[in-house]
Amino acid sequence: MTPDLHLWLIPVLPLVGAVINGLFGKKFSQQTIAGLALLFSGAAFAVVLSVAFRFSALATPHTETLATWIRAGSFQADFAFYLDHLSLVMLLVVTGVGFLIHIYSVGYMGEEGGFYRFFAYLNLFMFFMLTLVLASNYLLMFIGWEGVGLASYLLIGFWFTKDTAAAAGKKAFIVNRIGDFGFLIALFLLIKHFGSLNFEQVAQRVSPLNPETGGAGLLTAIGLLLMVGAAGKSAQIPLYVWLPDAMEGPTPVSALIHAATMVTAGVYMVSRSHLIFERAPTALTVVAIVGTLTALFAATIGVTQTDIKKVLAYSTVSQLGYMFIACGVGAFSAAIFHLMTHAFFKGLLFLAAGSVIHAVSGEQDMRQMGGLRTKIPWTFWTMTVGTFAIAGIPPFAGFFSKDEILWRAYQASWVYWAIGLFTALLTSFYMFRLWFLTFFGVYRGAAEASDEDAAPHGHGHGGIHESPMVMVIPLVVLAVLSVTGGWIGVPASLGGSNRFGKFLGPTFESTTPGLKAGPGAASQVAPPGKESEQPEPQTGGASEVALTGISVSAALIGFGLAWLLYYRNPRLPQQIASRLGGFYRAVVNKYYVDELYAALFVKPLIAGSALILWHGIDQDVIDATLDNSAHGANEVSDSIRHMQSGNLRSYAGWVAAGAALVIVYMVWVGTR
Amino acid sequence: MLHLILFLVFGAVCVAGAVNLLVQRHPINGALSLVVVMGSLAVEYLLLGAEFVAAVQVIVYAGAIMVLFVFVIMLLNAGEEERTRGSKVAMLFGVPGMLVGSILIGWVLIERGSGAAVPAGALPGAPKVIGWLLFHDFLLPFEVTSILVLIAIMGAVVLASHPDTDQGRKEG
Amino acid sequence: MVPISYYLILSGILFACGVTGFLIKRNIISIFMSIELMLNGVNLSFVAFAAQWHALSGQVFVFFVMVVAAAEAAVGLAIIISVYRTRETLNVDQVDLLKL
Amino acid sequence: MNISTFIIVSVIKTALALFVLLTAVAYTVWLERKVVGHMQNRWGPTRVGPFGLLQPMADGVKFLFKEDLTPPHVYKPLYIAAPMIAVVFALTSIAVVPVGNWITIGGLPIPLEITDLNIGLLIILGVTSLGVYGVALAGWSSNSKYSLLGGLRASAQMISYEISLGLSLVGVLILAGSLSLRDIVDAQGGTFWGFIPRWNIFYGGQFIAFFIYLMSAYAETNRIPFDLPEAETELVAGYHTEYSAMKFAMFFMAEYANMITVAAVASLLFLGGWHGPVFGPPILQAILPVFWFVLRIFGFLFVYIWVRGTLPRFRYDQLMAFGWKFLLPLAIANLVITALVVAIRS
Repeated sequence: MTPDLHLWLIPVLPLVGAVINGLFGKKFSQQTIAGLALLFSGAAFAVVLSVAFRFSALATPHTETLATWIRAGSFQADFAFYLDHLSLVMLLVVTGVGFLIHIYSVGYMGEEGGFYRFFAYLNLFMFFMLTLVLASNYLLMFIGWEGVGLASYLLIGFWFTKDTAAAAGKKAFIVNRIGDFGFLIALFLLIKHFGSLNFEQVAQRVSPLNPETGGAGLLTAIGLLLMVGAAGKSAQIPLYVWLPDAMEGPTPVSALIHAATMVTAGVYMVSRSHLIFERAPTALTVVAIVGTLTALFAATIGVTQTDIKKVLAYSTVSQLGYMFIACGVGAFSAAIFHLMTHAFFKGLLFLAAGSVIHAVSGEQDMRQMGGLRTKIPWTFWTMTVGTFAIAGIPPFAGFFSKDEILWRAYQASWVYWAIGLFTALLTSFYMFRLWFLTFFGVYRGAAEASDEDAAPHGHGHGGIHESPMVMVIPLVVLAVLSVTGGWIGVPASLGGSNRFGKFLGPTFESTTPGLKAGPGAASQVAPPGKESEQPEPQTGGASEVALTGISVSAALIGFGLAWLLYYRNPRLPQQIASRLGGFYRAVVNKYYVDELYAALFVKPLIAGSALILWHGIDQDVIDATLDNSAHGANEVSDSIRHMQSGNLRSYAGWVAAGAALVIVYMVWVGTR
Repeated sequence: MLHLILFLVFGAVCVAGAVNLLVQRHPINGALSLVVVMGSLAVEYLLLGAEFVAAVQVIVYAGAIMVLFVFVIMLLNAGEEERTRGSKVAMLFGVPGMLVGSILIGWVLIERGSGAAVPAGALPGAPKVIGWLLFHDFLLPFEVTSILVLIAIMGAVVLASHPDTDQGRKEG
Repeated sequence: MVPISYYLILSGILFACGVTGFLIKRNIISIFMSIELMLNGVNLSFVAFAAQWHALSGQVFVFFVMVVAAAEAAVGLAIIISVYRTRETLNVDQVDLLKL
Repeated sequence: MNISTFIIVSVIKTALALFVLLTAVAYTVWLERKVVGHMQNRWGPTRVGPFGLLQPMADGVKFLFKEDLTPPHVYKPLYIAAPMIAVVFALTSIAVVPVGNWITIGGLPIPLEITDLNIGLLIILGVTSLGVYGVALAGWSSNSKYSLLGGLRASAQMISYEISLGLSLVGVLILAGSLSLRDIVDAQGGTFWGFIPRWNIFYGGQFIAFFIYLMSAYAETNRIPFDLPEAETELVAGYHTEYSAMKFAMFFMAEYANMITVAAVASLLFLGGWHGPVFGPPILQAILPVFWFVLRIFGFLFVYIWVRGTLPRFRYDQLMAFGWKFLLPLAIANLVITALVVAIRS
């Protein structure tokens, strides 16, 4: 076994930071708080790096058991950490991006109240996320799973005095509950049928099973339930509704939790249990379909949004949809690849957006911006990089990952590919729309005029200004990553060798060769020999290149449209909108999904609980019981309280009488 | 024979003292009759061979506790007690209950009581033996009672000390 | 030779007198003395049983009873004194504020 | 011996003891007046008989024939009972005091005491502790503030000092390992280092205990410097202010009888009882121990009187503080040390 890696340090360090800041932060100065938070998150990052450098020398997967947590009969769950290629990648992403965003937050939250609260929550989130990633069994994973939910709730509702923020926090939490419910049931099924939640043991017991080609089965059920959980956490249809609202939180939070790390937990979980999915084609199909629909759906909404963060939120949802497409076609490494790149450029985009908002004093409506290109050059350029990356323009990171996903989707079924492609077009369109609206044209905002505008962020110093260095540096770093991040996964067809895919190979190669057909089986059109994780150049290299060209052109078309509509003649959008009419309104209103849910679930639930639980059970049963018993006791004691006359001799009389009774009883018993 | 006579005589004295305690209205007479009861009880102990208990009975009960009572009676200058009728319960339930209980017990003692007789000094409770028991078998209870006494002393001092001046505390 | 039951009956009588005193006495000090009387009756039965079963522990118990009685007397009399200070009376029928 | 002879012997001894004791009481009074007189450059009683030796008789006669007046408003039964209680307990306590070894009269071995209990010392303590009732009741029943104050003082003081008195004796008891006065005296027989008599005051390291006992005894018997209960200057005559004639005489007798008892106990427990050089014909050998014993008692009484003639009176709170805060801790310390020594030695 490998010498002690001290994996436990990785989650515990942020926890320490969280505890210190959370308990004593009130007293500290901002420098102290920021210093502590950075120190501990940075330390975690450092540990991860050291692990990463020694990784090649390690015997993986490497398990580090700290303590036995639950032992019930044959079932056992430990506090154990599990390190393999997948979790290493996740660790790097989480700690790296997390650390950068910590730095960014120091500048961004500078003028906010509850500075210590923010960083305590942030570190807490890091702790739970790392636990989630490092867990060696589903149960510990679930702890982290719930924990990040909690942290996101706390951070979304960070400005808890704002009703919308509080409501958004609650919404996120509740919607996640639904997903967690599915996840939990899946865990129960696992315990029931495999008697363990440990990844390795589950793997051992699953691998011998054959894929359930013939419709549904146990694994399918588990897979679907896991997917429900993933959908909840990763904002997939039908549970995506919380994510856009989550933008009520501070922008760094949106960047870290709701773009880079937490929302990808679902993807991670699905890939982590790929063995189960590979053996449940139906579930895989569902995953793929859900992903596809979500991608398209969110993208269309994103086109019409005007709030800069909302746009990014919907693009996040749609990108997550991409990842699920990848999972659904069995291209888990591709999913993780996209996850990583997405973490980079989406984190970058959010931070940049935050910097923009910072610059225009809290304004979030793109229609109030424009022409910022010259005023905030750093932000502009980094944002540009991010936009190109997400739009999938080579050689930026997004291009490679998205391209690989599309390619694998095409292998699975041209339907996925087509929709994905259209989504890519939409993506580049609305991203460039955002880009143009924000940075080009003339400034349409009011921040210049009035120096004191109490925007929700309340950056009192009016005037458009570039963000401080502490915010810019993370932007630059992430920008660099967004450019270069993709290069580790250059597909063979483009003269690269998909190193990333190879790296993740050991984790994702199916334990029994015969099961390579998993993804193929997912879609009945599996062409033979396309199942291995890395796309082989000799087969379909040409077609892959062709597809790449098509996707790139799609991105360019999107760019062109955006240029046409929002730079060349900005009148056009209105006319188109009016032309589209009802459909446009529906899209603007996010297809009325929230209203639909409210009508379908929320209102009936509230009404029902008010009627049955509140009035029926709580008032008429529980309260009534208590009240009546208390009332009865009151009356009884009121009648017999006169026994307590306060007269000593009366008490003595009672005692003597009682003693006499006892004596009589004893004598009666004794002489019987 | 002598034994029985002594028992009867001092038993009679005992009962007389006890009854006197009941009928006397002045607490000091009650106290004195109680002292008589205790003294004659000491003799009963002697008859039972518990000479050490007898001596301690005289020293502690008659010599210390009752002196304390007399002292308090003198201090508060307690007069005749007035027969207020404060409690009907005591008369309605207490006294009958007491009568029933004692009659029953007496009946049991007479009917079912073992006729076992004790010769005079049957069980010499010599101080040595008692001390041995007290400091070996009953060491823990002994220490606990010592703590109890300590607490009692402090409580008495605090209670009886004048609330306004600190004089009482100094006295203790 | 005196049968044990005689001693027991004597102690019973004493105890009964004590109870009666507690019931009929008004003066708090007299009530207190009735308690002492009860304790003495119990002591007598202790010693008598010790003689019957040839177990000295009975006599040892008497000592504990005495210690407790002494402590009780000390504290109780202190309480009586403070009660007298505040209420100017020793009649329990007039010290009955502790009620609903 | 059979029961009848036992009764006869007991009765004889009781009568003898009572006679001796009362005489001793009377002549202790005479002795006190003489000694104090000489200390104060007076003669003391000289008229009645040689050296006023018949003075006690005169006093007795006077007490007997004086008018016995009972003030109004006294609580009569107790007013009458109090002096009797006092004197009875004072005289009773002498019953268990051995004045010498066994002697044989007509082949009948007789212990020189009324009865020999193996808890004699406890009996003495108990009886003396009962003596306080006389004083207290007298003070209370005579329904006068001087008497009441005197009675209160007396009872409080006696209770307080009884503790240190008893504790001072425990050391001796540990050394002797018995409660029987006879055994305690026997334990003090012989000498050590060849010449020093093996008395507890010298040998057992009970020197401190002896002085604790001395002071406590003074307090117990309400003698100067602890005679607060009858402090003439403050409370006319303390608890017996309202008494006159024979009742008063009873208190007087009780006080001196107590003094003698205390002195006897002191000599038994600390001064080696009746041990001393015994020689001469058998009759002399029978008498000598008693003589030595009486001699010790006499010496002790002389110290009593000497102190009275010398020391002033304490203040009452000083008295209490002295008893509780000095004597009691000292006695406890002495007890602990003795116990340790004995435990180590054995």
